Amino acid sequence: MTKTTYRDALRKALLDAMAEDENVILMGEEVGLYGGAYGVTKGLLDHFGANRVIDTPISEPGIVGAAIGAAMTGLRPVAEIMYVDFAGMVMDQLANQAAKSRYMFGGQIGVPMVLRTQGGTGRSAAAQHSQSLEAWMMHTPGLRLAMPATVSDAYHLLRDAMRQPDPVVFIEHKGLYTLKGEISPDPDAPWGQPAIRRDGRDLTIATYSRMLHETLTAAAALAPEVEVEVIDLRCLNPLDDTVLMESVRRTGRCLIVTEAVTTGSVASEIAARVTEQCFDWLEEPPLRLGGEDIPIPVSPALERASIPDAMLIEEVARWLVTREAPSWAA
Amino acid sequence: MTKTTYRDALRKALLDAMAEDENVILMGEEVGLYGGAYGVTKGLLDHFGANRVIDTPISEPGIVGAAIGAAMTGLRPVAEIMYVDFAGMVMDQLANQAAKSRYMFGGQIGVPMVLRTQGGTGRSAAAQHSQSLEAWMMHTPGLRLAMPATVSDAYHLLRDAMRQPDPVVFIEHKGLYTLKGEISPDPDAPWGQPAIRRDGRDLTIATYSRMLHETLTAAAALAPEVEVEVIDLRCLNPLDDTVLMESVRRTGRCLIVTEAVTTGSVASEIAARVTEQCFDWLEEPPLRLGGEDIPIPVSPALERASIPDAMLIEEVARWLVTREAPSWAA
Amino acid sequence: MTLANDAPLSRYRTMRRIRTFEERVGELFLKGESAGSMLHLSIGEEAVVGLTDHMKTGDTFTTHHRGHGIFLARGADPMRMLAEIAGREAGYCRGKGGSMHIADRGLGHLGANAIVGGGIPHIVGAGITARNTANQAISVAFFGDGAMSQGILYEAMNMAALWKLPVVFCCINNQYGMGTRVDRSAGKQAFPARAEAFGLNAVRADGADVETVHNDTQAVMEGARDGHPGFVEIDAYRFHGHARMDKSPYRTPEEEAAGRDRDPLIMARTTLDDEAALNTIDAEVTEEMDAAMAGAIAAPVPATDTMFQDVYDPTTPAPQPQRARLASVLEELN
Amino acid sequence: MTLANDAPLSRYRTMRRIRTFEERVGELFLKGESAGSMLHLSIGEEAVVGLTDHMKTGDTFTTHHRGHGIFLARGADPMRMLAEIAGREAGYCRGKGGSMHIADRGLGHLGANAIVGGGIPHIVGAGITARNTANQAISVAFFGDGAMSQGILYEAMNMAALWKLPVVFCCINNQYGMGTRVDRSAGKQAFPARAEAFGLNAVRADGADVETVHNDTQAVMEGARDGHPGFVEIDAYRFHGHARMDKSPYRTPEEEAAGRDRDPLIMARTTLDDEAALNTIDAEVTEEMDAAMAGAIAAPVPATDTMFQDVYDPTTPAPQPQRARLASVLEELN
Ligand SMILES: Cc1ncc(C[n+]2csc(CCOP(=O)(O)OP(=O)(O)O)c2C)c(N)n1
Ligand SMILES: Cc1ncc(C[n+]2csc(CCOP(=O)(O)OP(=O)(O)O)c2C)c(N)n1
Ligand SMILES: [Mg+2]
Ligand SMILES: [Mg+2]
Repeated sequence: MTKTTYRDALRKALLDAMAEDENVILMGEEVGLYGGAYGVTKGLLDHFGANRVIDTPISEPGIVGAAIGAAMTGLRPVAEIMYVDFAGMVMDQLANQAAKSRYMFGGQIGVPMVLRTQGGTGRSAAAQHSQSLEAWMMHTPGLRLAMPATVSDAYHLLRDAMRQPDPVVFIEHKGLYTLKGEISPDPDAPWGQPAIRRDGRDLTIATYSRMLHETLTAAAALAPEVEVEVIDLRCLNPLDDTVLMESVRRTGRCLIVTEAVTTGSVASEIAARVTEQCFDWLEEPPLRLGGEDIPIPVSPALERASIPDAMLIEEVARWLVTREAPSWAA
Repeated sequence: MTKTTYRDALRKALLDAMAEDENVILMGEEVGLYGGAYGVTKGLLDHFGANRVIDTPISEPGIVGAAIGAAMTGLRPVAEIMYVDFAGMVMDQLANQAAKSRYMFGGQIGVPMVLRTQGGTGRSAAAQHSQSLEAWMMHTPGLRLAMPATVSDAYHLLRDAMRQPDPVVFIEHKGLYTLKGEISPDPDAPWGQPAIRRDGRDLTIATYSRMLHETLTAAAALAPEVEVEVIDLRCLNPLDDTVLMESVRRTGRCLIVTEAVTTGSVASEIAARVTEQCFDWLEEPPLRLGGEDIPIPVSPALERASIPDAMLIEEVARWLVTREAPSWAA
Repeated sequence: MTLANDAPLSRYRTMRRIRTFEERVGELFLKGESAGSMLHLSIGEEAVVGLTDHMKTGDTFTTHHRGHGIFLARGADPMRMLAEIAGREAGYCRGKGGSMHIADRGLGHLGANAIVGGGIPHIVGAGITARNTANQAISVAFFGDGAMSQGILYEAMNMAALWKLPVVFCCINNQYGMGTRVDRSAGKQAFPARAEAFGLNAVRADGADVETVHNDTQAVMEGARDGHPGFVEIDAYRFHGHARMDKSPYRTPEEEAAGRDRDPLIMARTTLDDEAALNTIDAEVTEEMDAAMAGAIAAPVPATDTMFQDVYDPTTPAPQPQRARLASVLEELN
Repeated sequence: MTLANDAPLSRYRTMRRIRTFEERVGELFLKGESAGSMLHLSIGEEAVVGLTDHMKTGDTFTTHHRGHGIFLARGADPMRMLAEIAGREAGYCRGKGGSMHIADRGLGHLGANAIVGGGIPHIVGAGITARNTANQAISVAFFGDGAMSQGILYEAMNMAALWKLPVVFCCINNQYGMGTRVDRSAGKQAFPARAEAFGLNAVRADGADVETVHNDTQAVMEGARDGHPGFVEIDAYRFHGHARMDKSPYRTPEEEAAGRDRDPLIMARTTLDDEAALNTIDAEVTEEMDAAMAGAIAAPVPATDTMFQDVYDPTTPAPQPQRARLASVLEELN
C-alpha cells in the first residue's frame, strides 16, 4: 500500500462515494472552486459539477438547514462548516432539526446527512477558530459523532458516515491534514466502535482525534516500564464503551485524554462511565487530562501550554501506575 | 415573612434591581406588553417604560448580540430567550462573543449581562420546548451559569447574577413558576456556592433546579432508614465543589440527579469530579440519574417516564445505601 | 352534485374543514385530552387554501407551529392529526410530536416546527433535490410574520435566488407574533420588498378572500416551478389568542372585531351564494370532524417503551434505557 | 506645513499608514514573528477612511477579521497592534487575541471578530446605550460582502430601524469572500436595496476615491446621529489573497490588475497633486511603521500563567490550572 495523507484520504472518501452514488452532494463555503479551506475537496467541483459540489454563501444556519431538507427529500448531503467553532450558529438546525426529526415525526423522516467540520488547536487561530466542541454533539440524542485520528479512519469513517441513515457530525482535526499513513483495505474497527491502537496491561488511556498521537508518543516513551493500552474511541455518539470497559477491567487504571476544555467534556462522560461500570476493578480513579478551562489564546506559546502534550500524558500515566509524582505535583 | 411564588420572586428581583440602577434594562420577546411568556416581567413595562423594558422581534441571535453590545457600552442588560431550547440559535453570540470577549481582548471589555431563560419538562411542550441544555453552558469558560430551585434563590440568585461583571446564563424551570415559598432576607449560600438543603450521613445527592424537589421528596420518604444529604448546586459554572466533596467524604456515597439527557450532562461532570477527589472515601461509585438519552416526547405519559421522579430517586438511593435492589434491577 | 369539480366550492369545503377541525382542537384541550396547551389555531388564516391549491402531488412543504390548516389542505387525515395532538399512538407521529411537530412524508409534509423559522431552510434543500433529480416538484415554506425577523429566512431566500430553486416562501401575516403586533416587530412592513431585494418574485395577497389569494399567487407559484423562487405574503388576522391559554389582552375588542370581519369563510359564502350546497358541505364536515374526534379520543396512548424508538433508524440499536444501565451497574456491584 | 488641518491630506496620511502597516503585517508573517497565518490585509480598502472621518471621540465600532485599517483610522497605536498580531504581552490584548481579535475600549473599538457577522449585532446594543444615556454617540459595524449572507445582519438592521438607533452598518465590499466572488454569493447584488427594505437609509460609495466616500456617506452618518440608522456599502477591491497563504488562484490576472487600478492611494495622490507633501508623509509613515515593527518584535511573549487571567473579571477567582487540579488529586491519593 502507498502512503497518503489524512487530507487526501478524506478527499478519496468523498470522491469514491460521489462516484458510487449520484445522490451524494457536497455543500459548504469554498468547497468548490477554492477546493476547501484545508484542501480536502480540491478537484471535486471539476469531477462532479456545480450541482453536486455546491459553493454556498457564508450562511452557516442556512447551509445546515438546506442540507437537512436535501436529506429529507432523498439526497445524501455532506455539508461543511469550515470550523467547528461555528457550531454555535448551527446548533439549532443540528440539535433541534437534524437530530430530532426522525423522533418527532414518529420515525417517518430521517435525515441522512453528514456535517463535516474541523476543530482543534495548533495554528494560532485564536479563541474562535481553535475549539473542540464535540461535547455539545455528544449531549444530543439523535446525532452521531465521529472523529478520525488516523489516515485510514479518515477514509473509512467518512465512508461509513455517508452510509448512515441518521445525521453524523464528522469532526476532523486541523493539525492532522498532513499526517501520512496508509488506508487499510478494511476499517480498523466496525463503525461505532473503538480501536485498540496499542496493547498494554498497566493502564488504559482512552482518547481520540489528534490526542491519539500525543498519547501514542507518551506510551512509547513509557514502555517497557509502563505498558499502556491505548484506545481510540473514534465514534463518540452513541458511545460504544464495551471495549473500553473490558480494557479498564484488565488494567485497573484509566486516563482519558482530550483537547477540549475539561469541564463538561467527553472525558468527563467517560470518567463517569468507567467508574460506574468498573468500580470494583479500579486501583485508582479514572483521571481526565484535557484542555485548560479557558478560551484558546492566540500566542503560540500560550496556545501550546493550554492543551495536553505527550510529556504531560507521560507524567500522569507514570504516576497512575508507579506513583512517581511529576515535578509539578511533588 | 409572607409567601410568594418563584415567578413573583423573579419579578421582584428584576423590579428591585431596576429601581436601584437605571442602567439595568430588560430585552426579549414579549417581556413588555405581554408581561413575559411565563408572566415574570408583568407590569415592568408600565413601571420603567419602553426604553428599559424592550419588546424585541423574534430574533434570538440578534437579541443576545444586542445585549452584548449594550453590556460592553455600560448598560446592564437582562436579555431573555423564551426557551432554553433556542440556545442553539444563540450559542455563537453566547459562547464566541459574550463568554470570550473579556479574554480575547486582554481584559479590556467585560460583558456584564444576564441571559434569562427557562427549561425543562412538564408541560407536554415536546422536543423543542422541554430541554435542559445547561451542559453546553457549563462547557463554556467565560460564562457563569445559575439555576435556581427555590423561591428564595429565584430572588437572590437573580439579584446576584445582575451584579456579576461577567455574562451569566440564568435558567429557570417552567415547572417551578407557581412554586410557593419565602424570600429569605439573606441568600441561602454565597453566590457561586451550593446550599445544603437537608443533612444526612448515609448518602449525598447532588442536584439542582426542579429535581431538587423530587430529591427532597425521596429523601423524606427514605428517612429515617436512610438519611440523605441533599445538595443544591445552584451555580454550575464555575462549579464550586468544595461543599459537595466534603459531604461525599462524610457519606461515602453519591448520587447525582438531573433532568437533562444523561450522556454528556452536568451529572457526568460531577460524577467524574467526585471520583477524582473522593476515591478513597467512596463505598460505591457515584451514580447518575438523569433524563433518558432521547428527545422529549409530547405524549404526557412518555414525557413523564423520560425523566427521573422521586420514586426512582428513592429506589436508587436505597440501593446505594442498603443494597436493596429496585424491582427493575432485581 | 358536482361540488368536487367546482374549485371555489371545493376551496370552501377545505376552509370549512380547517375551521371545524381547529374548533375541535380547542375542544380537545377543554376536555383535557390534548397533549399540553401549546395549540395554535389557524382560524382566520383559512384562505391559505388559495395558495395550496397551486400545489401538486409530489410537492413538499414545511410549516410553522400554526400549520394544522395547511396540512389539512394538503390532504391530512383529521383523525390522525387529532390523535397526534392528543399524544396518541395512532397519531401521525405516534404521539411523539404533537401539534407543533406533525408531519407526513407521504403527503409531502416535511414537518411542522416549533422553532420560529426552523423549517424555512429545509425547502432550500428540497429545492436542490428537485433541481438535481429534475422531479418537477416545488417546495413551500409556511411561516408567520414573526419569522420575518429570523435571520435564517434571509439566508434561505438568498440561496434560493442564487441557485434559482423551485421554492416559495409563504408568510402568513396574521398581524401578531404572540402579543406583538407586526408594527412593533418590523422596522418596515413592506415584506415583499425584502424578498425582492434578495432577488425573489414577490406578492402580497388579501387573506380575506381565498379566490384572490388563488389568483394573486398563481404567477409566483408557477414561476417557482420554472426555477424562479418566490415569496408570498398572505394578509390575514389571527381570530383567537396565540395559544390556548392566551386571551389576547394586548389588543382591543374593536381591533379584534374588525379583524374577524375579514373572515374568508364568510367572504366565500357570500361569493358562492349557494346556501344549500354550502350547508350540505358544513354538515358533512361536521360529521367528518366528529368522527375524527371520537376516533382520536378513543385511541390508546403509546406504550412507555416506545419512547426509545426512532431516536435512530430502527436498523441500529436504540438508546439504552436508564434503568437498564443502572441495573447492570448494580448487578456488577452486588 | 499645515497638513494636520488639511482634511484630504490627512486622509491620505491615514490611508498611507494603513497601507504601510499592512505591508509590515505581511513582513511579520514572513519573518515568522506573527501568531499564525490568519492575517487579513485591508490593502485596497483604505478609502474607508472617508467614512471613519465622520466618526467622533466616544463613537464605538466593531470590525470583522479584516479590520486593521479601520482601527488605525480610529487612532490605534501601530506598535501595540503589531505586538498583538505577534502574540506579545505588549499587544492591545496582551497576546490573547491576535489579528482577528484586536480591540481598544478607550478608542471605542468594541472588538474585531473572527466570526463573519459576529460583531454586527453589538452595535445595536451600543445604540440602545446611546439612546438611553443620550450620549450622542453613534456605533458602526464594519464587515465584508461575505457577511451580507449572514442572517444576523438582517436581524440587527431590523432592530436598528424599529428602534431608530444611532447606528451604521458599513459593508466593505471587496468583491470576494475568500474565493467566492460576490456574484456567486448574492442572489442579487443591490445591497443598499436590502437595507432600504428594512427601513434604513442606504448608500453605495466608490471605494476607489476616499473623498467620494467621505462626501457620499456624510448624509447617512449624520442621519444616524439623529436616530436614522444607516447602511453604507463601500465598493473596493481586495488587492491580495484572503489571508497570507492564499495566492488567489480563483481570479484572473486581468481582473486583479483592473481591481488594483482602483487604488485609493494613487487616486488621492493624483487629486492632491502635491508630490513633495505626499512624499514627506510617506517617509514619515515609513519611519513610524519601522519603529512600530521594531518595538513589536522586541516585545516579550506573555508569561505562561497569564493564560488563566481574564477568563473572568479579576475580582473573581481564575480557573484552576489542570496541573493544580491533578496535583491535589494525586496528593489525596498518596
Ligand atoms: C425561535 C423561537 N423563538 C420564539 C418562540 C416562541 N414563539 C412561539 S410562536 C411565537 C410567535 C410567532 O409569531 P408568528 O411567526 O407571526 O406566527 P403566528 O403565531 O402568528 O402564527 C413565538 C415568539 C419560538 N417558538 N421559537
Ligand atoms: C461564521 C463564519 N463563517 C466562515 C468563516 C471563514 N471565513 C473567514 S473570512 C471569510 C470570508 C469573509 O468574506 P467577507 O465577509 O467578504 O470579508 P473579507 O474577507 O472579504 O474582508 C470566511 C468564509 C468565518 N470566519 N466565520
Ligand atoms: Mg403572526
Ligand atoms: Mg469580501
